[in-house]
Amino acid sequence: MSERKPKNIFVQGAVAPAFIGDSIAKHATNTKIGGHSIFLGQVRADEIEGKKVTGIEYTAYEDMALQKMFEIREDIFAKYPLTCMHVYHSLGVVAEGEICLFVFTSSAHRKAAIDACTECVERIKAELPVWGKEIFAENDYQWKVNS
Amino acid sequence: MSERKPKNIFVQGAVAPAFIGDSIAKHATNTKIGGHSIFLGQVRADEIEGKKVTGIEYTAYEDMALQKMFEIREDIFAKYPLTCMHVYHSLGVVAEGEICLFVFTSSAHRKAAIDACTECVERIKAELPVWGKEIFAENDYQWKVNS
Amino acid sequence: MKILVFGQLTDIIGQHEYVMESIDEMKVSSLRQQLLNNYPALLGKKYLIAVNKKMADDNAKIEATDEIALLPPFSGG
Amino acid sequence: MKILVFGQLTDIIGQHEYVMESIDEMKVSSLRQQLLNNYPALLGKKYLIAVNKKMADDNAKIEATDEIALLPPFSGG
Repeated sequence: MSERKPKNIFVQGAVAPAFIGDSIAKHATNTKIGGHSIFLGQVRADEIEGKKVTGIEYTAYEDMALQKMFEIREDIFAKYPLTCMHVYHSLGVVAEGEICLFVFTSSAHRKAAIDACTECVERIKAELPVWGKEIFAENDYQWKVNS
Repeated sequence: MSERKPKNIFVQGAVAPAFIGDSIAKHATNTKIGGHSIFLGQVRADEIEGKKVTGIEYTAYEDMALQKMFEIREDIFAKYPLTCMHVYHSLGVVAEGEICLFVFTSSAHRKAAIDACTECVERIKAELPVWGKEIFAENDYQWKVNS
Repeated sequence: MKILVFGQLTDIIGQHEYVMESIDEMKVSSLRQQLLNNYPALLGKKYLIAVNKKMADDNAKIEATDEIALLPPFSGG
Repeated sequence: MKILVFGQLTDIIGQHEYVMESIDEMKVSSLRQQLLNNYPALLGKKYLIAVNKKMADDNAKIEATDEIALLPPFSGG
């Protein structure tokens, strides 16, 4: 098996739904796969103290985030029998209703794909040095807090 | 709230990846959504006693399956704060590498979407009167058994 | 009595739907016995019986107008 | 000493990257104190400090050539 290296996960702006469809289509050639699990983060138009979120601007400590993502990936591949795992996170402004996170795991059996996907999402939220700035319609902003 | 009624979940043949992309895109207008969880079942080219699966032919007791799916949907909406849930299951032949099940849940927060999706998949596999016939290259078949 | 047959049971019964002559009313357990008499290959096969699209246990009663379905273990998804 | 600033801390420090005059070697805890002296608005703000892209605790030592980053709570995804 060839050694895995840090892969870029960052994309400028939103993740396009058609890109997600294309990613799924590419897995048709891997006929050892029996189940895929996908998580998508979408920007909510929250209302906070009367102000409406129109988008989130993401910034990251990119080098460190990619190194951390590499560790997460290695841990998850060691723990679950996955055939593959793909992660995409937005940088820059993502408008309300658009996709900002795309996590995609595949395995021969559903349980590994589902558990790996969930664990990956939790670790991304907790461990990647990425910050979201919630932009309000009123030309104002606040820094997002993860729950 | 309007009363929900049984919806058709069955599609002839495979679920196309582009259809999945389109389904995701349609949710951009619901800006109360913060997370989507998707499960996809894909037909594995298993080798069983030297014979290779080339596809699965699905049949169902359709009326009963739709009624049961309606119960599952009601239970899951009662249990989790979802904005929406979509289920598509193939009938007829689905070739190796193609998608035969598409479960799609959305919620304001990720946990509800993820837990509801997993529970829905488990209940579909255990409770829907649907049968898969694994078709071998050798013009032979065996009935699929769910694990 | 209309009987729908699914999955691997179609290999034994040879058709997806058939009409069985019925006594006016019977229990699900009697239907199972009568099916086994007609199709000895059913011996040891696991299947549930639905009456009018609802699962029925062995004590449930069946009338001639009911829709009966023979459901081997599910394998959807 | 090159210091990278992220998230809400950029609102306080006013820039994403700056160079701080450094004593040859110091502990992370001393850096925190020096930052607080320079930017009193940091008082009470939670942030971690990474040294060369690895999390560092208060006792870790920093050299002038290290890449330092100030990391407020993450909010990706």
